[in-house]
Amino acid sequence: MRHLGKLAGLGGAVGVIALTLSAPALAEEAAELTATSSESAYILNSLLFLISGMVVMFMAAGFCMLESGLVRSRNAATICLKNIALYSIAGLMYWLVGYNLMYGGNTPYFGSFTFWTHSDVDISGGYTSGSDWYFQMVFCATAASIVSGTLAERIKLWPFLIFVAYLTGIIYPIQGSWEWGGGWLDAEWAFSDFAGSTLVHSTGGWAALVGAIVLGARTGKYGPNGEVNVMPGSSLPLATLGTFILWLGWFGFNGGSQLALGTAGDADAVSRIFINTNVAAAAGVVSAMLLTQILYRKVDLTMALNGAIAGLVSITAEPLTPAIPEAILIGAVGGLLVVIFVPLLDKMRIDDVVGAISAHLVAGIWGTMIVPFTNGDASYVGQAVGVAAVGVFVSVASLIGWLLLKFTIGIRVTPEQELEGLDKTELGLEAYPEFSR
Amino acid sequence: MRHLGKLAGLGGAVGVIALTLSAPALAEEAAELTATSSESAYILNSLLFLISGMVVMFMAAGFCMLESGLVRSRNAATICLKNIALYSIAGLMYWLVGYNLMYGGNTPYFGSFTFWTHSDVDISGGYTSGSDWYFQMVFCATAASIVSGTLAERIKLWPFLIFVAYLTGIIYPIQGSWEWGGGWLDAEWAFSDFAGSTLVHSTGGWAALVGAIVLGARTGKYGPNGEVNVMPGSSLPLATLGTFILWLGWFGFNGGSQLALGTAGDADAVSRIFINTNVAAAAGVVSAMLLTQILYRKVDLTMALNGAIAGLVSITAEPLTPAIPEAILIGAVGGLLVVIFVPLLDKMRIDDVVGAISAHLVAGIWGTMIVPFTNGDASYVGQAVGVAAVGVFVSVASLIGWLLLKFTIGIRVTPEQELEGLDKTELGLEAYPEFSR
Amino acid sequence: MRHLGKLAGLGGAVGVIALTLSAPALAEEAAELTATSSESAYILNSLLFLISGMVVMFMAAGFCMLESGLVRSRNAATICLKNIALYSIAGLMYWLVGYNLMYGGNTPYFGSFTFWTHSDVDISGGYTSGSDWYFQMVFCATAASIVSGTLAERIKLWPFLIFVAYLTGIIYPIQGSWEWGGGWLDAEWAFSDFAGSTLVHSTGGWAALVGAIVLGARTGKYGPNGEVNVMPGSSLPLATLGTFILWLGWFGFNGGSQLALGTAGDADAVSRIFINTNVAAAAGVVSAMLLTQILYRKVDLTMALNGAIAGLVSITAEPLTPAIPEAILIGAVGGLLVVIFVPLLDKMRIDDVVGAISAHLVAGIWGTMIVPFTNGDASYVGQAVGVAAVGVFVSVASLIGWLLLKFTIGIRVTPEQELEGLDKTELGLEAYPEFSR
Amino acid sequence: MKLVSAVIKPFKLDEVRGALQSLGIQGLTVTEVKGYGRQKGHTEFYRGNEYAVTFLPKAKIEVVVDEDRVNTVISAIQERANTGQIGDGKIFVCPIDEVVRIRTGETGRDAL
Amino acid sequence: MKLVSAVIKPFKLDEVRGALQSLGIQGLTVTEVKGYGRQKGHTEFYRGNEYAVTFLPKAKIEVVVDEDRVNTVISAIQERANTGQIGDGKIFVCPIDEVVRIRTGETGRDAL
Amino acid sequence: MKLVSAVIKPFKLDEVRGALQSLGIQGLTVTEVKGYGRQKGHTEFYRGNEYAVTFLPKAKIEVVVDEDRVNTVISAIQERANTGQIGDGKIFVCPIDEVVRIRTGETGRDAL
Ligand SMILES: Nc1ncnc2c1ncn2[C@@H]1O[C@H](COP(=O)(O)OP(=O)(O)O)[C@@H](O)[C@H]1O
Ligand SMILES: Nc1ncnc2c1ncn2[C@@H]1O[C@H](COP(=O)(O)OP(=O)(O)O)[C@@H](O)[C@H]1O
Ligand SMILES: Nc1ncnc2c1ncn2[C@@H]1O[C@H](COP(=O)(O)OP(=O)(O)O)[C@@H](O)[C@H]1O
Repeated sequence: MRHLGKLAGLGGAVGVIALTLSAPALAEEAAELTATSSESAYILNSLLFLISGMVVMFMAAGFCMLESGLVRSRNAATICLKNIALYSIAGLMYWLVGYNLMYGGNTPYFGSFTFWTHSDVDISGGYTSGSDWYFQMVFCATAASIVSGTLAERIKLWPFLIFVAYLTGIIYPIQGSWEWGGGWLDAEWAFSDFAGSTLVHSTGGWAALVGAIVLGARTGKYGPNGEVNVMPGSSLPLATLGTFILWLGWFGFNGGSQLALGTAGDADAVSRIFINTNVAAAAGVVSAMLLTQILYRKVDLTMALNGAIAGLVSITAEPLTPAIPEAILIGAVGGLLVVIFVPLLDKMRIDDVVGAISAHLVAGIWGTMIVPFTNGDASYVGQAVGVAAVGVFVSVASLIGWLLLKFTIGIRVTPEQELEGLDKTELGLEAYPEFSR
Repeated sequence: MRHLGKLAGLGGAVGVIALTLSAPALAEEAAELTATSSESAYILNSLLFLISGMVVMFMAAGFCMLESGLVRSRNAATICLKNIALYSIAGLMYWLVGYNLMYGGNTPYFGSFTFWTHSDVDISGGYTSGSDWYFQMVFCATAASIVSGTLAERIKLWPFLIFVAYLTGIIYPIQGSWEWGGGWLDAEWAFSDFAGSTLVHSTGGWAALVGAIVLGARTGKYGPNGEVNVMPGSSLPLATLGTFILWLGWFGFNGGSQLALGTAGDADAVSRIFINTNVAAAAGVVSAMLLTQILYRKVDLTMALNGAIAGLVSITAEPLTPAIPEAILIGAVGGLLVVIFVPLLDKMRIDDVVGAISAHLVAGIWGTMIVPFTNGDASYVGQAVGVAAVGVFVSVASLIGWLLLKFTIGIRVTPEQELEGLDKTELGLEAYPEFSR
Repeated sequence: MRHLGKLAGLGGAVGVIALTLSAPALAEEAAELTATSSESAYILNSLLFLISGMVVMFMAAGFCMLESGLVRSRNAATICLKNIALYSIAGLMYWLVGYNLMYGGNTPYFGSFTFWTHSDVDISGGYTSGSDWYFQMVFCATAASIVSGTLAERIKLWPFLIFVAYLTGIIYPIQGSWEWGGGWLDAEWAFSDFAGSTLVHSTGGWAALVGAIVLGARTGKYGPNGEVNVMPGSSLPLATLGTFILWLGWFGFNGGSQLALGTAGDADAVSRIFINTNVAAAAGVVSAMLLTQILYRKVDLTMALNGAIAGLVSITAEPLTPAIPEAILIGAVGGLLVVIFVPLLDKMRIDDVVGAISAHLVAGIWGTMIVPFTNGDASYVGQAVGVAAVGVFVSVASLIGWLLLKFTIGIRVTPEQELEGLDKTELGLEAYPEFSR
Repeated sequence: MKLVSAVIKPFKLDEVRGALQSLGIQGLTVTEVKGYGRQKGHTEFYRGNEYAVTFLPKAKIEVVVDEDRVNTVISAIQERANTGQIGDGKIFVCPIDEVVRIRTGETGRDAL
Repeated sequence: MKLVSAVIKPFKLDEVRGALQSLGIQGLTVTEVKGYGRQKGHTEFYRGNEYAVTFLPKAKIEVVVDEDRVNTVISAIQERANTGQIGDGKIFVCPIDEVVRIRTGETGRDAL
Repeated sequence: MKLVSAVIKPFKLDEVRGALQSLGIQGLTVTEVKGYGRQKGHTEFYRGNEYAVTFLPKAKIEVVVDEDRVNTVISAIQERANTGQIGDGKIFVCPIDEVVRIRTGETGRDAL
């Protein structure tokens, strides 16, 4: 039997409880002994942040594999470099200015322009300051990861990285302060975004969208008569691996956003979040598969992968309150959205190499707007205000950034460099020197 | 020094114990304070499930990489799709019907046909209901992963996925209810299968074996005069990565099956399980390497990988009671079995693309039968009854499923499609469009 | 708001503390209730080891991917086999003799030649003996992983594995006993190496360096007139994945080396370690990128990857005491060192296929020597003694091992085998049979 | 001497090689190529966009033989590579002035 | 009949194929090759070591045509593959004695 | 003009290219091919099954030269590609009617 306690085993939870409760001298006055001590809660809360942060950090590898699998081999090394560099830069910028700008709490609109330092141990704070910083940092890096995929195969390395520094040091923290930092969106609109469908994923998505428009499509992607030329990804197994890594990381992304593991209630909440996260992703895969089968008579693996991500993004705004069938529904719609929006963006000649705009921005909006369906504390108006406010701010701020870069150092390689591939022209090497053509 | 407590450090376990014990007013009556509170145990038990569940979930990526590395490139995208789809379907089916059919406990032979819902927080239950569900779900998905590898390169996508739904919703839960659900195998035979050598791995293996027989071998695999044509896997580095991921996941698979982390005894048990799991896998690698060196004068990497898995499967039925040398022995035999059975199955013209039948079914039987050697609570007869009962049930149930599919929608692509590869004919794309031939 | 407690939520750390403290009858005498019980600390300490050990174990996959991406495709399967075999052998040897030789504590110079066994549960010991063993074992395996990359593409399989057994069973434990085992380096010199810049990384690096000298460079690597022929790695995406996995694992490597999570202070220390580890790696990436851009007008992805590792190795000797900017500095210097030393070694005709000597040995020395800068308990002299002692011992012991192997069974394949690739000649298969040339 | 080049469907390669071998042909060289011809690649969908597969994978066999064996070789290839389906490929024959075996320096017939 | 072989820059392939198609060419075969020529590969740095890229990726188009179309085909290729930059490649013409269509056994002109 | 094609062992490629270069050959084209010949691939085991490696990797060098240089080129290749071991490969010479340099339209000798 594998379930109802291990009374005869080497010891186990149920056994211990029995033992504790049956200790006669302590039975009544030690009732409180059954609760977690505040120091244990402090440790467990911090541990939740650290473990969750680790798997969210690993999402950087997931994005890297997804993107290097979906670009052509001639650009695969460059996208790898961008991914490891952006994760590095995000981590440094978020220390230098990002965290305190987001959580420094001076004004309802932004925090303070100071670098972050550890606080002393204070058990009443609930967790170590460092575990919190670490967890917040990996979220910031995620927003940047989203941008790299969309703009792949044509953007110059250094301008892209400068934008990443701006995004992770300034844009992301400012809009984050409005809600998670306790600013105006939180105070005035009761905007609700549990783990960041809007604050992380749409933010990345808006920055990517504006970047894609300013940068333009890859040379040859769109023909003069509206043709869309297909540029298949170089390694779908790597793209699949990347998606699995993202899925794994999302348990930390959403589960860790409960922010606490110090009570039974928190443990229960984290468990619910894990399950909703998983079924939403599963539903996104299945719905994307079914829709591509219906539309094209074949199942498109890359759409199934995007469907998983869209399902995950959809549930991220509220992974706790939905009942399981509700989470399935929310994720499934995410999967459908991605199948519809990927070709739609192509029709609009917005060239998104990996489908990040559809999976992160569109599904992020959907996930945020559907929160009131399962969470009575949120309102549709409040959600719409949040989506719009973040959308406008991030778009405008990104536009300024992209245009400044475009008209100073330039953001785009030449068409010849594009044809030869960024690996050779930007890095002087090849991702697969023995195989690629 | 890195070992015996950090008395002078920033604090540490030993220091705290000293402090607690020296607090005079509480020294005697608070003796119980040294024990974990029931709420902490509840949280820690749930945490064990959640963390273990995460790494077991990641095993889906491991299977995906192993299999996509061992198929030819023309079928690599299809196997990726199958893997992400089966994990998705397993997660949905196990909610819809699987869990309650396994643990619903109505009869000794199966549970109830209802979908699962969370229970309220109940500290005396030992862990959150959701953490348990999540942990059980990823086990169910593992059973399905085993099947996809064996049947790769020739099975149609949708019939395969329908079988997965049947396997994860019906077959796996019913046989699981007999033992882990507290049914007849548990009650009458004291059958012992700690983490599922039989219940998970052999179940997947039987379903795969019957599927392989019904489906037939890949076109061209076996020549008319008994020749076995070799169809080398397309990417051994990916196959190796997959094996490492599986190995990692197995710590959660076996360690989490202790089901509790709320007492010192549980922590000790989980530690023992980790170590036995690791040495069994290591021994499987080494024994498979040595045997291939002796038999073929060369070491076959793919056999070493299968040896690791076989070692892991072998120890899964009882990872707690063996002493380390016993665990090494158990794993080493698993590694030998795989080297013997892979070509044997080929002689029998049973075409198992990735060696899953040898590594999961054969080693699973071995691991289950050897339990009484180290665990006095199990008997050889009881183990044999369990192995046989599960074998017969899963085989017959699978056979019915496969035959129904075969004679309705068909399960096999045409030989032309096989030659062209399932990626092009089933998905309309290529896994490696720039490289593959 | 996502930060300051969730007072209105499903429960949370702060809420619980309030609740506990407000229980009137217990308010004063139960003040101690706010501390973690000794059993909980025992569990949490063990859990830290187990979780950290898992991600450090996964570093074996990281090394495998890094190395298989940096060798040519004709040797990729062989390096995969070496990596899974060396992890297996290390795990077995460390049980058979390594652990007790390191921590058996008989003399200041080495422990006892006995195999390791579990101890009974003893809460005052601070953690389960098994969790400690597991954690120490994966460190030992890491040292061996470092060697395989340097010597790739020309060393014979079995002699390499024999050396691994010697390294992990004898060399590593003996030098480890001097410091972590509480031997003479610890007692007499207050040598400080928190997580093993010297004890693990330099040890691997010295063994690799001596091996590279004894073995000689790959055929054709160095021309007669001092030319260095470039042999580009076969798959930079896999190399990048490997680096990300190593980065992930390093949180366990350094974080787990706190050795305890049972107090608030430990939780804080682990959090600090995570952050310092991350910023050092990030700084290593950025500094390596900037220096290659300056020196070569292009950014070399492989150097950025090595930069990450060098940053990580640099901070490993002391990941706790540095303030964040100090950690950034330490990591950044690591990144620069690798960019300087990789071509320098080539000038010296020391052929290190993956840059392991620069990233692990050079950066390991740097990291160890800089400890006193942030940690007042260490002295520059003590550090130098440690670095030198370990360097001399490991080099001499390795030299003896390599020479013995060289003059008995031989360590090097023939030039013809090298040209054809070790995959075909040593394993009789190909890593990428459908693609490689 | 003549060089017989045949562009065939890749999965026919082993069969054709076997047939030539049994004719006593001692050597041949194979290249993986992409063919464009009457056999049209289908249109596919990738991420919602239709595209035409214009080039199809083919194998090119090159075998240098004595004049008098050209016809046997052509027939053997034609027989074995034939599936009756469009796209089976072509055989081209072109003149060869000289052949040298690198190892020995033999030329002409002896070099084959 | 003649075999026209052209070694061109890979990204010109689709344009050249289109041009030949509009001339009514029904088939052609493409091979990925590496070229060494006047167009020197640059020197690069890899892990701090300079190295010369000697071979550059090229595509080889082979098309067998009737004698009377050789010139049109050459002009079409030359026009489309031309970027005016060194390394644009070469066209070679060599005689073909015989052509066979595998599927039908047709020979000569009909086989094209 | 003539086309000299040589099928050689891949690891000899750089040496042969160097030799041709020092003869003043300005360009050549290389293809990766698989060869079947007297040099038999060994039998191997994969997952416990024996199999014969029939095709071995080779490199094909193609160089078009003036008639009067054919012999020098052949000797250079033969000298450098020779290891004395079976499987060293073959050199074939075939006639070329015309050569065009795509960039300039030059033909004949000037196009080389
Ligand atoms: N004129 C040609 N020159 C060179 N190769 C050709 C020519 N025509 C056809 N081919 C090759 O032969 C293959 C088969 O030709 P195709 O027209 O599709 O069918 P079939 O051989 O049945 O007529 C093509 O894919 C191409 O590789
Ligand atoms: N003599 C030759 N024989 C065979 N191929 C050649 C020859 N000369 C050039 N090539 C091929 O043509 C390509 C272009 O030649 P190159 O000299 O670089 O520029 P261009 O064509 O502008 O003169 C080379 O990369 C090579 O593949
Ligand atoms: N008749 C032939 N036509 C085309 N290629 C050939 C022919 N004979 C041999 N080759 C090529 O030459 C290579 C070497 O030939 P082989 O018979 O193995 O050795 P050797 O060149 O020493 O006689 C073969 O692998 C094949 O690629």
